[in-house]
Amino acid sequence: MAKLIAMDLKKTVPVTLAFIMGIFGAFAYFYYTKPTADVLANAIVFDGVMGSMAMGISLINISLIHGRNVQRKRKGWFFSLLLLAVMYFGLIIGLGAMKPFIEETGTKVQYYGLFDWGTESIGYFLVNAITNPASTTVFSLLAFYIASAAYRSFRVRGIDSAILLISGSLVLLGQAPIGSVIFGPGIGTLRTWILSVPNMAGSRGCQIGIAIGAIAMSIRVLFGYERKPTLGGMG
Amino acid sequence: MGITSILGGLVSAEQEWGLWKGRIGSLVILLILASFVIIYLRLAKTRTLFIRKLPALDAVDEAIGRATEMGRPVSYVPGLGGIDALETMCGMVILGEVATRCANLDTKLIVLNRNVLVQPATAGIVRDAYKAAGKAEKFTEETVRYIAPDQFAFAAGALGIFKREKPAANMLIGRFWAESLELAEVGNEVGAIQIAGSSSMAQVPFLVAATDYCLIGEELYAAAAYIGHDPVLTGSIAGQDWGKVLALILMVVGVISAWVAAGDMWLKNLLYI
Amino acid sequence: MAVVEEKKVGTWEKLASIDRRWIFLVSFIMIVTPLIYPVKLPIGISPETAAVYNYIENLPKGSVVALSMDFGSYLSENYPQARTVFAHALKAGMKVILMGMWSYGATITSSFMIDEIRDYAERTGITQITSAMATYGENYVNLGYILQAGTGVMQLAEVGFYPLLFPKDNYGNLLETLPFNKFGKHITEFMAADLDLLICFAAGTPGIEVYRNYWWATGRMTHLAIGAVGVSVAGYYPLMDAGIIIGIIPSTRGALEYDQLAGMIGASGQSLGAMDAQSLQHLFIVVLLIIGNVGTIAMSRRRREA
Amino acid sequence: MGFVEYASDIGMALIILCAYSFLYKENPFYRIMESLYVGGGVGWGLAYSLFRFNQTLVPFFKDPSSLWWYTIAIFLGFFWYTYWSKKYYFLYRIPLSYGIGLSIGTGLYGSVYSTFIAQVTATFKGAGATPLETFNNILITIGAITAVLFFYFSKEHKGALGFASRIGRYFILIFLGSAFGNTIMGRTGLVISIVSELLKDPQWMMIPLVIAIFMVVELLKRIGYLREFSPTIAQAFEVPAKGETKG
Repeated sequence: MAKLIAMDLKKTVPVTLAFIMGIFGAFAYFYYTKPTADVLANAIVFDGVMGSMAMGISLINISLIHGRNVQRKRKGWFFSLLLLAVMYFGLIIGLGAMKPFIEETGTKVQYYGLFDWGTESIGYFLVNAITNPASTTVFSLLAFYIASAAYRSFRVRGIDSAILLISGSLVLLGQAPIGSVIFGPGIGTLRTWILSVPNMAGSRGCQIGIAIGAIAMSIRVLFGYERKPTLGGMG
Repeated sequence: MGITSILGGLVSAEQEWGLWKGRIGSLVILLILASFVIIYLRLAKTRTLFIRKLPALDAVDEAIGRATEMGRPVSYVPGLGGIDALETMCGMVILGEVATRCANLDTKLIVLNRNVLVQPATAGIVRDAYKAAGKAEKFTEETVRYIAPDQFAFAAGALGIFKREKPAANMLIGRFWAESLELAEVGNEVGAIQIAGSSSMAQVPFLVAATDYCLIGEELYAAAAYIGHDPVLTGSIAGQDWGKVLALILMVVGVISAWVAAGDMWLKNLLYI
Repeated sequence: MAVVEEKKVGTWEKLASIDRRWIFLVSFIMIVTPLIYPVKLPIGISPETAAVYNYIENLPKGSVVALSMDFGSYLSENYPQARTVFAHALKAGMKVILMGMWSYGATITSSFMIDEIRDYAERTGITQITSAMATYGENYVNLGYILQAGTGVMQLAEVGFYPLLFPKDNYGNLLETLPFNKFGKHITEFMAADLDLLICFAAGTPGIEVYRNYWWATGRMTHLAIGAVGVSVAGYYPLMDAGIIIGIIPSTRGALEYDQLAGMIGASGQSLGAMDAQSLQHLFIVVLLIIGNVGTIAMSRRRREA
Repeated sequence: MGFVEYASDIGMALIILCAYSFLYKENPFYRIMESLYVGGGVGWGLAYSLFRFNQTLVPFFKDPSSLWWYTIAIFLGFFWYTYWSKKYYFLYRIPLSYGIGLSIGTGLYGSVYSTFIAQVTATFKGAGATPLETFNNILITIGAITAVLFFYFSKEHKGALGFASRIGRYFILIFLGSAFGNTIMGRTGLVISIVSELLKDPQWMMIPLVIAIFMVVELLKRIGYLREFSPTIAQAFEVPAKGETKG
């Protein structure tokens, strides 16, 4: 009872709130009553609205970190200045890019500004010259890193690495058309067999393990044994 | 009509009240699994339970020690998942321990975040760890950095920081997507000991290939309980093992009945009532 | 490169530790050359792709096929799959709904996909598609972005498409003004159960697991298929084996297979030259694996001799 | 082709080449791309999420009476920003715990039904139609059971458990290997789509231009002319100061 009396906002309320929402969420999924089902639907939308309110944290955090870099002229302050400039410029442009940009070429590329400042064309440049190509290119770096990772780590040092190498190479050869050109169509069916039998069994074993681990972790967090995520136990 | 008229808002499809049809089997299984974990949480208070070593966790101390000797930073990425993903929670729990050890050894720690909500949470954890170790002044805004919300903007920023700061130990623990291989490969390029942990099964193959130690799937959840060396939490891992025993019993019984009575899927129907 | 001072490092040992940047350079050459001089190697059909194709072929005319565009601006794997399936569904006389949980894929990519398929159909003279696409909202509709992935999909099953989730389509037309219907039942009365097949072109999260948890698990709608990115193909076989999905279209190769199945080469927008580049890069990686292992064996033998 | 499209094609080519320069080594051109990308992404992304957020509030604006609790959600939403205040920093744990609790609660059913039960029942396979199918079913059963045992924690992996977990490890290794082999196509496809974009008309001119600039900079660095020309650029390009020689 003493613990309950000393309940203060810092420690116990977060853990209790997580517990209540957890039990309610689980209950509504197993025992159907009209009110609980409706309240759950609303609770999820409530969580969505509340969660999306936090979008400003990215702007503030980046402004703080890079602002201090510029202020103290740390190494590479020029790049932080460039980042801040483009960020605020992109924000203002984005807010005003209401109308879809390309009407005549048919591809109605729709932009969604809150206001109509007519900045669609700059918005088009920002998206199609900077963010899209950059994200696709950084993504495509993986093709090179996959080659160097395969070269570096698929070295036969025992049975384990031999299995990794053989299954990887067979699936790899079965996937590319050149594989069936060299080894005949058999490699394609071998790839499908590897994927649908041994691979499937191994993946199934892991998924069952993950489900059990996830439930155990959920119980530990909901019942307050694991306090770090809800920061309930921290000072 | 009851609560919803007061609360208003969305209205879900009408259905017959009572236990949801088709989910009773799941409820029973969930209660069994949950009770295993709770029983062992209580049991661990009195009895010490044996849990096998997780090599990746023993490597954490070794990695931080190496970073301290070489005077290079430790970098930590608690995954790119949201604040409500269980893997991110494991990443935050393990970060708490890593931050405490870094604070005690005066090693520079860099935490890179992608999720808007994980940033304040991880900053809170690291700040409290530094405060607990009496090194509150060592915690600056450089310690826990928010890079970018977009997946590959984060990857671009993180790769640049790895190359510039050259960490001696790099930990990638949490929910990852395609960028996991880039982070691991560049981490290796700058010569860091790398410890990874994720249950995103699409990325585990790359983390296993490119890093030195990797917690696979359920090992991540066990590690979150094991790393604090808190006997109660470590005990609950034994509860997870009983969950596996349940899965094995169901599978064995199901397979035998499938062999014996080919058509009759009584156990499957039982689980799906 | 690790140079062993006293012993001259044999050429074999050098094979074990080639500098990354040579690998990057050769990879780049392997990928670029076939794009300029294509060889056009043939492709085999995998059963998972054929399962999706046959499922649509066997659906009665006028059934509703939904394409969930759950990918971003990376148009190399899911987008070719979506294009070829969209073209085939229209050619097979199905009614197609475009929507998605990823904002870029559902709103922007779906818009220019429609235009590209219309141009493709006119160029190659596939009359079924050109007539199906004559009036917008008749045989296909683009509903755009599902705001909250989890809640939205749940509402599609529990509450329905209209009015909460899709008051308007992707272009702002009010849903009730569109002629889209399934054997007389107007789209405004649609629930998830009215869809005959949903193909989720998933690049990651949110993806097929949302439809599995809120549609398949609740029994509201169980005809799901997936257009998968290469990395997650291996993980979807257990779903197919457990009957959660009826088929998988694996990566870019799946899109080209689907082109051949539907007899519409180029519908996916991918050329066979791209597949040659894939073949060369795959071959180069196998060569790398061999070189790496030869180097390691040589080093261990030299260590045993020393 | 309008001016904006032409400019964005050129810009795209420059951004792509700057990003690929990272493969050679981390250099200021890459950092420029990084700053433009992160800055543009956050700024534009925030404008876009504000629009999305405005759309989620549309039902609320339509009939505030029935969705009155939106106001509480927005009010609690401001608690996220108390993270910076010294006194009230704990307030942001309220929306945090609400989100975590709800997501765990609603996720429990999914983990049990769609993963645990679905995968366990999927292994209930006996004799198949063809001998191959029967063999496959046996292999899947053995593989799934031993793979689960691989994750056993409360006993040392020795004896029978050791043997079973080793078999399980082999199955998991096949899963890891085949997932790796499967992914190469997807990633290579990305490079193909970028390179074919780069080889198009206005963009390809940037390739020789950027390579030439790279060589000139490297040359200048080698002969140390850059330091006299302007210290800030030298610092940006991390040119070593007079005395210090960079490793």
